[in-house]
Amino acid sequence: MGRSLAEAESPEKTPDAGASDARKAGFEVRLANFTGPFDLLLGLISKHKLDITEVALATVTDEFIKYIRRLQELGEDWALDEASEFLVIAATLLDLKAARLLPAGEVEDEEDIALLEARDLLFARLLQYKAFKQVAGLISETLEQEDRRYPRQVALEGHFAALLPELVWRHTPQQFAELAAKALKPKDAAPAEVGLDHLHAPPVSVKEQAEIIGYRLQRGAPLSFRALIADAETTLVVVARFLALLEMFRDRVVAFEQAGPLAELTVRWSGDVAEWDSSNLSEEYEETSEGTASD
Amino acid sequence: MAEAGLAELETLPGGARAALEAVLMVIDEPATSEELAAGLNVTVAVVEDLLQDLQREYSGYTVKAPDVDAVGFAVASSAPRGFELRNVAGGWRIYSRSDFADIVGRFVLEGQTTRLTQAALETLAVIAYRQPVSRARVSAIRGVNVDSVVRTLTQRGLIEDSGNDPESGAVLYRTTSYFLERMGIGSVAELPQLSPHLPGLEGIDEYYDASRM
Amino acid sequence: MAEAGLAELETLPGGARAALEAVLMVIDEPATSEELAAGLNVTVAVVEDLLQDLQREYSGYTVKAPDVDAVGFAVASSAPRGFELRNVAGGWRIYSRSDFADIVGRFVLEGQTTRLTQAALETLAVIAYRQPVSRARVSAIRGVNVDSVVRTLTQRGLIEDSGNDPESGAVLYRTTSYFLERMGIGSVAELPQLSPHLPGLEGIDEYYDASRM
Repeated sequence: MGRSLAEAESPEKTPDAGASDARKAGFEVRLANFTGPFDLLLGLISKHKLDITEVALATVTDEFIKYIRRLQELGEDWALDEASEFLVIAATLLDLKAARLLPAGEVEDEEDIALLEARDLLFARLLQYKAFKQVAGLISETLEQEDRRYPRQVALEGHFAALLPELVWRHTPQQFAELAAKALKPKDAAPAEVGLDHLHAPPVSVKEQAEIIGYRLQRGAPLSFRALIADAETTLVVVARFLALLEMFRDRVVAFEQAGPLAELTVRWSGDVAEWDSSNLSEEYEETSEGTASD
Repeated sequence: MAEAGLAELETLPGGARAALEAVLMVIDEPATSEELAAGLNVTVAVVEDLLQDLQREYSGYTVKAPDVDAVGFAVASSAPRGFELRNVAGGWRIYSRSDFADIVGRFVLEGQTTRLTQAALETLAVIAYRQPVSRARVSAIRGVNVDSVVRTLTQRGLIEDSGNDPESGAVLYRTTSYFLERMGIGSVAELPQLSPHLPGLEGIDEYYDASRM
Repeated sequence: MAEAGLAELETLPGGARAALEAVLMVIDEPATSEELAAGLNVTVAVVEDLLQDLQREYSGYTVKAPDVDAVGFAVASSAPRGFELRNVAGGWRIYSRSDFADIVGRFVLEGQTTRLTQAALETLAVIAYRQPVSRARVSAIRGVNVDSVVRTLTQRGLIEDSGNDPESGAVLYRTTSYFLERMGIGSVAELPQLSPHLPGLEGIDEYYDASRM
C-alpha cells in the first residue's frame, strides 16, 4: 500500500521538467505498477495528508487534471479502457469541484443533491478500493508463506494404478477430433470487443460541443448554462459542454455572469468572432474522445 | 461395522494410525475426514482423533513423558518431522514443512508458481470477498478493466466460472478450492475480515448492490 | 563445504534428518543419494546414514532401550509407520507400507469412476493433437490449470512423459500406445484431420505462443 502511494506520487516530482525528464517521469509511472485512476487518486489524497475532504479534493482535482495533461503532452498512448475510466473520474471530480462551491446547509436542488451523492460515491469507492488493496497485500503475504510448503502429490504406485477399473471409452476417432477442435478453439479470441461494454454512452467530442455553444452564443443574446444544456441528451454531453465552456473561458471568448451563489449562470460571447475557431481549443480532452470515436 | 473395521486395523503393524498414514501417502488432493473414514472403514470421529494425533506428532508436540531424556530415541521422535499434516480447503493433506522450502525447492521445480502481479492480487482479493461476482463489478471496484487479469487467474486455477447472473446474464466468478489450498485455509470464511480495512462503510455492500454496474 | 551445509541444516527444526524427510515426502521420482546429497549440501556418506536411519525408523526398528514398555509414547513411536522408505532402482522414495495395500487399494477404488471427466477428455484431446506438449501450454490452451488432470491421464496410462523441452526444461507429454489401442488406430497420424472442424487452425500456434504466460 505504502509503496504504491509513493509510486503514484512520482509524476509530481518533476514539475516543469525538460522533455526528456518528463518523458522519464511518465515512463516511471508505467513501471511503478500504477493500476488506474483510483490508485492515482489515492496517491494524491494521501500525499496531501488530509482526510478525504472537500478541501483536499479541490487540490486533488487540480493535480489529477494536471497529471492527465502531462500524460497527453508526453504523447502517451492510452488503452481505451484506461482513457475512458480517466474521463469518468475527471468528470466526477469536476462535478465535485462544482459541488464545493455550494453553500453548506440549504441544499434543495436535485442537481446539487446529485453532486453530493456523486461525491459520497467517489469517497466510498476510494475507501473500498483502498481496503481491497490492503487485503490484497495480506493475501500476497499468505500466498508467499504457503508457497514454502509443497504438497505431497505423487503418482499412484503401479500396483494401485493397476487396480483401477478399465476405462469406459465411447469416443470414435471422429468424435475425439471434434472434441479436440472444440478444446483448441481460441477462447476470448476477440480482444477488440473487450472492455467496450461499459461504455454506455456514445463518444462525445468536446470540440464539437464547443462549436455548438459558439454558434449559439455568436448569434448575440447571452444564454444561461441551463439553456445551453437544455437539449443535451446525456450527462456526457452536459459534461462535454461544461468542459468546452471552461476551455472557451480560458481562451477569453466567453464571459460568465452570476448574481450570487446558486443563481443562474449566464454565458455571454465576448470574443472576436472572426478569430475564434473551435480547433483552437487545447487538445486536452480531445485526444481521448477521438480515440474513443476511431476505435 | 465401523467398529469391526477399527478392530481389524489394530491387528496390523502400527494399527489404525499407520493405516491412515498409508492412505495419506497416496492422495494427491486434500481428502475429507469422511472420505478417509470410509476408506478405512472406521467412524469419522475415530479418523479425526487419529488425524489430530498425527498432526501433533509430526509437529513434534507429542512429548509428554517427564523422562524423555533418559530414552535416547524418544528425543528424536519428539522433534518436528520434515513434513506436516494440514487441514486445508476442507481436506487433509501432507506437506513438506515450510522451514525446508529452499531445499525442497531444488527438487521440486515444477508446480512452483510464479508470483502474481499487483493487479492480479487486487483482482483476486475483490473476487474472493465479493464472490460470486461479474467482471464488470470487479472492474467497477478496481477502477480499471480486469478482463485479461481474470483470464490469467482462471488459467492459474485460482478462480472459476460459477454460472451466469440471472439478471444480466454476465459470467460470475468465484475462487476455487485450489485457491483455498494455496492460501492454506479451509474456506473463504477464514479470510481476514474486510471491515477493519473499510472504516465506517458498513453499508457499502447495500449501496453497491443498489447501484450495481 | 558439505560440512558447513550439515551445520546449517542442524539449525533448522528437526535438523538434517527432517530436511531429508521433507524432500523425500514430496518428490515424485525416486532420487539417488548423490542427488539428495547435492540438494542438501552434505556428503553422500551423511545422506546414506540418514537414509538408513529413516528407513529403520519408519519400519519401527529403532527400539533399542530395554525399558520401552515403561514409557507409553515410546511404544507408539517405535511402531512401524504407515509409509516406508524404499530404494528402488538406485533411487529413494517414500511409499505407502505394503501391509496396508488392501486398505489403500480400497480407498483408491472408492469414488473412482470408469469414465474420464469432460476436463480429462479435453486435455487428452489437446495433448493428442499437440504432442509433445508441456503442461503449461496445455493449460494456456484450455484456459485452466491442468496439473491434476494430467496426473490422472498419466495414471490411466493414456499419456506419458516424453522428455524435457530443450528450451524451458518443462516435461513434455505424449499419448501412449494404450491410447492408440483404446482409439482403435495404429498411430497418431491416423487421428482425423482437425482442419474441417477448425477453419483457420494454421494461425493457432502463433496465437497461443503470443499469449503464452
